[in-house]
Amino acid sequence: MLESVTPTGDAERIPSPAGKSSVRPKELGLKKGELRELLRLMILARTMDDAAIRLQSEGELLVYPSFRGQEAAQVGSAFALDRDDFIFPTFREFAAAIVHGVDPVIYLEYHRGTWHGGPYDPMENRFGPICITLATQIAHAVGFAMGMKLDGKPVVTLAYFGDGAASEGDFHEACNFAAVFNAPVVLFCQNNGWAISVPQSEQMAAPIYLRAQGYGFPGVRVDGNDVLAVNRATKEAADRARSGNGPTLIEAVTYRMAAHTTNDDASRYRDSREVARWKRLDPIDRYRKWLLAEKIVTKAVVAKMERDAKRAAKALSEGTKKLEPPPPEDLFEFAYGSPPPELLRQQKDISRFARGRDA
Amino acid sequence: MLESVTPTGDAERIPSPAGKSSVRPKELGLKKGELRELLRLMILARTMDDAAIRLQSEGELLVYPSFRGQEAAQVGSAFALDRDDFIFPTFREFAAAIVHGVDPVIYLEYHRGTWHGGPYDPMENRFGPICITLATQIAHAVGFAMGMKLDGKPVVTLAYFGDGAASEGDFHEACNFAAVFNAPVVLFCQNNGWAISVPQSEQMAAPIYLRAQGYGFPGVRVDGNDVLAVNRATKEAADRARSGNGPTLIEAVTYRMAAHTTNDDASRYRDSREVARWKRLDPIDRYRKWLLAEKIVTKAVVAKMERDAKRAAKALSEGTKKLEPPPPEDLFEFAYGSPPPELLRQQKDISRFARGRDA
Amino acid sequence: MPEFTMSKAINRALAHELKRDPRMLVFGEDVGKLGGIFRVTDGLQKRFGKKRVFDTPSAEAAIAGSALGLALAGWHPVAEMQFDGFSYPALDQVISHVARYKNRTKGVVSLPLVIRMPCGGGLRGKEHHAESPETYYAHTPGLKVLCPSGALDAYELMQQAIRDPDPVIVLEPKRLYGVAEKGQLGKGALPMGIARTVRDGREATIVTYGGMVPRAVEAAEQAEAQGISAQVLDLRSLAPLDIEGLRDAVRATGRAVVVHEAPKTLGLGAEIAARIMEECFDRLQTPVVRVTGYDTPYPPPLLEDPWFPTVERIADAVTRVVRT
Amino acid sequence: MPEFTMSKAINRALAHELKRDPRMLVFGEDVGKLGGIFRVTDGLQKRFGKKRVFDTPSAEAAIAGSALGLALAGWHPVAEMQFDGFSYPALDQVISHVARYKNRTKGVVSLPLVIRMPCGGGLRGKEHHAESPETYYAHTPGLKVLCPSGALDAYELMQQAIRDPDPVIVLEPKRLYGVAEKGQLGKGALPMGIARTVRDGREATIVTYGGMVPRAVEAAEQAEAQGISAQVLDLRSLAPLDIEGLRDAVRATGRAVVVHEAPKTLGLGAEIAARIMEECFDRLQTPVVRVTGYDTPYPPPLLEDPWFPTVERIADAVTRVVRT
Ligand SMILES: Cc1ncc(C[n+]2csc(CCOP(=O)(O)OP(=O)(O)O)c2C)c(N)n1
Ligand SMILES: Cc1ncc(C[n+]2csc(CCOP(=O)(O)OP(=O)(O)O)c2C)c(N)n1
Ligand SMILES: [Mg+2]
Ligand SMILES: [Mg+2]
Repeated sequence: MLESVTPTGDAERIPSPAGKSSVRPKELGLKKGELRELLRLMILARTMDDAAIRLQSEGELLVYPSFRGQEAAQVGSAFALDRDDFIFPTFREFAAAIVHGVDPVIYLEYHRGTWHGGPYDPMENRFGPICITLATQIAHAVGFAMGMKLDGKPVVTLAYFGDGAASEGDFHEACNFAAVFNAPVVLFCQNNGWAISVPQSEQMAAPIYLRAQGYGFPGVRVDGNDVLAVNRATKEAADRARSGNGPTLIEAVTYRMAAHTTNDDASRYRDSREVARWKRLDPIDRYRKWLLAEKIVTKAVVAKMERDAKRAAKALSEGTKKLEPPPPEDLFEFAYGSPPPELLRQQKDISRFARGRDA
Repeated sequence: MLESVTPTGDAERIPSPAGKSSVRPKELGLKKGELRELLRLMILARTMDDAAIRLQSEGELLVYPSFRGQEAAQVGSAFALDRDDFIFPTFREFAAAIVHGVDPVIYLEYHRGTWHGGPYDPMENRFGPICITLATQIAHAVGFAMGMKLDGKPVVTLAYFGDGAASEGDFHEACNFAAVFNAPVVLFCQNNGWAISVPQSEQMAAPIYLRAQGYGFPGVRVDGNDVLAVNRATKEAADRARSGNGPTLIEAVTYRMAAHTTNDDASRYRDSREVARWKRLDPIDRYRKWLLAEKIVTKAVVAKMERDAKRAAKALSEGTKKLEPPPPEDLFEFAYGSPPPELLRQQKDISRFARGRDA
Repeated sequence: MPEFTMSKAINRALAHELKRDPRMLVFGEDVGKLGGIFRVTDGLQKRFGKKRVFDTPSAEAAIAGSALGLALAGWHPVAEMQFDGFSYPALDQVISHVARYKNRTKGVVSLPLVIRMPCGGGLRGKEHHAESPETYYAHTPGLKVLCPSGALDAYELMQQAIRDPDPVIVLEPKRLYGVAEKGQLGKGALPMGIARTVRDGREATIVTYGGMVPRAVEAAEQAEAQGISAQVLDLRSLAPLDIEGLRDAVRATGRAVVVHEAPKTLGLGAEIAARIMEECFDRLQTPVVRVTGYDTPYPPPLLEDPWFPTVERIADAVTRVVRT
Repeated sequence: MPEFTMSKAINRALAHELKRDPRMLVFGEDVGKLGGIFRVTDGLQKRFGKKRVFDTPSAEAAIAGSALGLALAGWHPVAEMQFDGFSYPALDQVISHVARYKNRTKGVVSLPLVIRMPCGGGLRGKEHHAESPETYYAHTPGLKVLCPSGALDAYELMQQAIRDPDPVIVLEPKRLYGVAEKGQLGKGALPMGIARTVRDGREATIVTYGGMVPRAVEAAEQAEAQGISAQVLDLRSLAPLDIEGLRDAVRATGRAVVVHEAPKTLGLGAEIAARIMEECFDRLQTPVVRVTGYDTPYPPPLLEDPWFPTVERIADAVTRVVRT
């Protein structure tokens, strides 16, 4: 057991920031349709993100954490999984949720405040509830992966977390469990440079992927704005997990283009030049340019993707606006398998006041 | 900030198991008196440990966690510190406590059950209270070290912890704090191969010292049964800390020769052959042989050390047997700066019953 | 008539359920070869294999968190926290996730899992080894909390906990682990959530649970010697509370003493006293008296005797509520 | 007359103490440049420097644990937990160490440190952002727990907490952060640990604290309109409780309603109700009524209004205790 694997070096970049590449598409093991699908999903994701931001500004969502800038990291990784693979997200994985098939309107229940972060069926969707408390979901993912291994099921579990979350004790305990139980899990860190207002340099003194070595499994760092690099690294990690070779830590280096949430004022703590610099590394621009250069898509195809995304975003807006909180009596329905007598009494109490007011 | 230091390779051994060495004493930077003192302290420590085990078997201590086999790790490291340096121990650092000057009788109050693990003055003794909850003391040490740094005081803080403790989330959070705040702290892991009944191979999948790299400070592994290697590594780490170069993780590979505590039955989970193998690597035997071979001590000197140690152990036994719990009213004296009125009422209540019984 | 210590009875319950339910898992620190500090899991690994009964690294948050994940994966985890005082590193996972996952998912996901741990004093345990953490758990909506008072009931409660669809915390009074009870395991079960009258009495009700039940009975016997008839009610379930059972008992006697090991302030006794007032005000002859651990940190082992409720303190309280 | 929001008032208190006490430190997640999510630490880093006001990694156990170490080193830490619900990962450090270090060392070591955090609902906070964790803290011997109910008192309590020799948890009701109060900061302080009569009344006492105080006053006004005279008592200190103040208040009115945001079972109201019974039994006309959050996990934001005690629910309870 006492052996560790050296991490594969520095960030790999397949399409360069300028949209060029020395890699032939074929070498990537992705069909042209899949290469196009990645672009479509990134465009869709960003459009949905924009729609959510708009919904928030219109007062239709309470607060919303944009993933702008992280489309390649989320789409590239989620796209590498099979339908049955299970994702444990944080609060910023709306893009991954869309890729994995979660109903985006129900997903937004959380941000609208009509329910907590898991009213979609997590089991059916193979997508855990939105997880707020940093790093705690990693242990859930590892436990789930342990379960899949016990069952001998060829299912991969992927946990998303941020650079900030990697400072929590739960990160460590879960990584070590993953190593000790050789759990088929992918530990996917989106290092977007910030934990709210705290830059990476004040959160840690070494790159996150290096920690893997201390646990005894591979750690890789990828250019998180390179959808193909992310996809390849995730696929490799998923294959490793599926074939019984245990966990992999992936550090996808990306950038949080927006403020922490729509409530946050990032100008208080970061320089707009840093944001501008990263804007030039925009993951969608880069990838689209490369696909166009490689003649894998035409401008017309891209235009259609954008139109379709807008349509989906419109549906999202309309659907979201229709979301209503359930009656307050429902608060007593889901805490236990069946509500104990005291809870039923309390349910009557809330009802008395709620109905009284309504009447 | 984003750079990590490669750990210095595998366990160093200065005196080989057979008691030979290719190292000349001079190269070690220790005076002959100090080399002798290390032996004296190890002999003293073991004799005190034996006395404590005996006290427990006589019913004078409730339970006692022997450090047998770990004398080199504890003595070598504690001896590397200055008097003003501050140690945060676990529950197994009786040897380190002795080296650092804690009154051994008062130390045993904890194991006798007359008080919790800190009735000696931790500030005066520069030795924190006995800490039971695994890994939690590391954050205390890091905080203390942050404080010393803020004060610009040339004080080193050393936290002891075990291989088992290294699995706790608190280990991780504290290590990362140490790195981020460049705290003058030595993180000293006594890897004795076991967390109660769980062997190292089931606790982790990579060596502990490798984790340092992921935090961005040096990690070294030393032969924990080699008092000189331990001493040298600790001195280097302390110098590094004292000169503003931050934390070091030391993994001292040693072995818990006794059961986890006097209550534990190690035969349930480990092979006596493993214990026998490590007995041949006994840290005191090795070092004594080497000192004799190098003519740094004579047999007579060793015999005197043993006699003196026995005398100290006798004093320990006698002193410990005299320890009495304070009157129950004292339970209300130390919870707060001054007991709130309700606590005074409760104090009267306990008094009523205690005195009633006494009378 | 066979005889079982509580640790043996719980061991039997775990074995019985492991056999019945092939999805059940037992894990935690030292539960495998060692069989747990109190031997509650003794022999289980040998009998059911390392796949289903296994040791973990010392990492309580991950024990609780991975139990949650395993439950999602359709396994049925029964996780051990080695001691009450070492369950605190897992509190965040328990409060923030285990207790709420079902609610968060609008009832879609159930978490049939058990977290069991020794609790309370009585064995001269050192700091962190003699905690009574019930308030932390019982105050947390979404959890059920059980606490047996003897071997036979421990067997039943453990089985019920394992078969329950919700996360259940089982607190095992360590002072009772070695106490033997005569009887058949698995006979005459009371349903989960129902308090049990351990001893009948007319003038006062001693409400208690877990390790204090035998002591309450002893105190009731002492009281009887002085001509006072005291009932003893064993709550068994600390969350949810059997409010009806509590009400019926205290309405009948009109006087109550609540006994527990945890500190007084916001100990379970606070809730019980408040409930008794709410439910029995018109019948209450005297205020409910709480006999509890004191509001200090847990005492050093050699001072635990006067710190935890003694038979004497309980009997004194019973006399007071009846005679004043 | 100047006017201060509660967040501004606490900010002023922190600044005042940072200036007075050169050993004081302020740290936590995002307390530096950002000035905290609620801007409570706004400008402090700029004014007092990065050495004394600094951000930490997201690691609550290490925040609490390093605060302890810094206090041992003679510094005076005022650490922030970003939200109530994110204080749970630090519970082990707080329960096992912060609360007990003094006792463990037989009184030799004092830990003058403050852990402050927002608490409660009212801002449509999402899961984990609207917790009322007071029971977890107030049940833990060795801690003091304060909770202000307005800007001026928050200023005082924060100063007192910082100057106290013991570890103090300060819970800052986030629904009051933005509420302004007129007055001078630092005038007319009540000592720590003393409850305050916010409103006089003869027929019933509403016992409450923090974010529910303004609501209780409103309910008392509504009751007055119906001819009921209700007193409002603001506890200010949740641990230790001002039992004398509580007793005097309720003995005078003979009726009590307890109000808080936390769930009912083992919420602070349980202790208050139990104490009232113990101290005022002979004067109590009716059982104490608890108006609290319900025993469910915290509600989704858009359902928080009916879940937390409303003015209507409080007024209804006041009417009930007086009219029945
Ligand atoms: C345990 C815990 N502590 C604190 C917070 C408050 N918080 C919310 S997001 C955040 C920063 C997270 O940074 P990162 O993990 O990098 O994710 P990102 O927001 O960048 O996606 C913090 C501190 C939390 N959610 N959970
Ligand atoms: C937080 C916590 N969990 C569990 C325990 C119970 N426990 C006591 S010692 C121990 C094993 C510790 O192993 P290690 O850190 O290697 O120290 P060693 O006993 O070998 O010196 C465990 C699990 C504890 N003390 N604290
Ligand atoms: Mg981030
Ligand atoms: Mg060990």
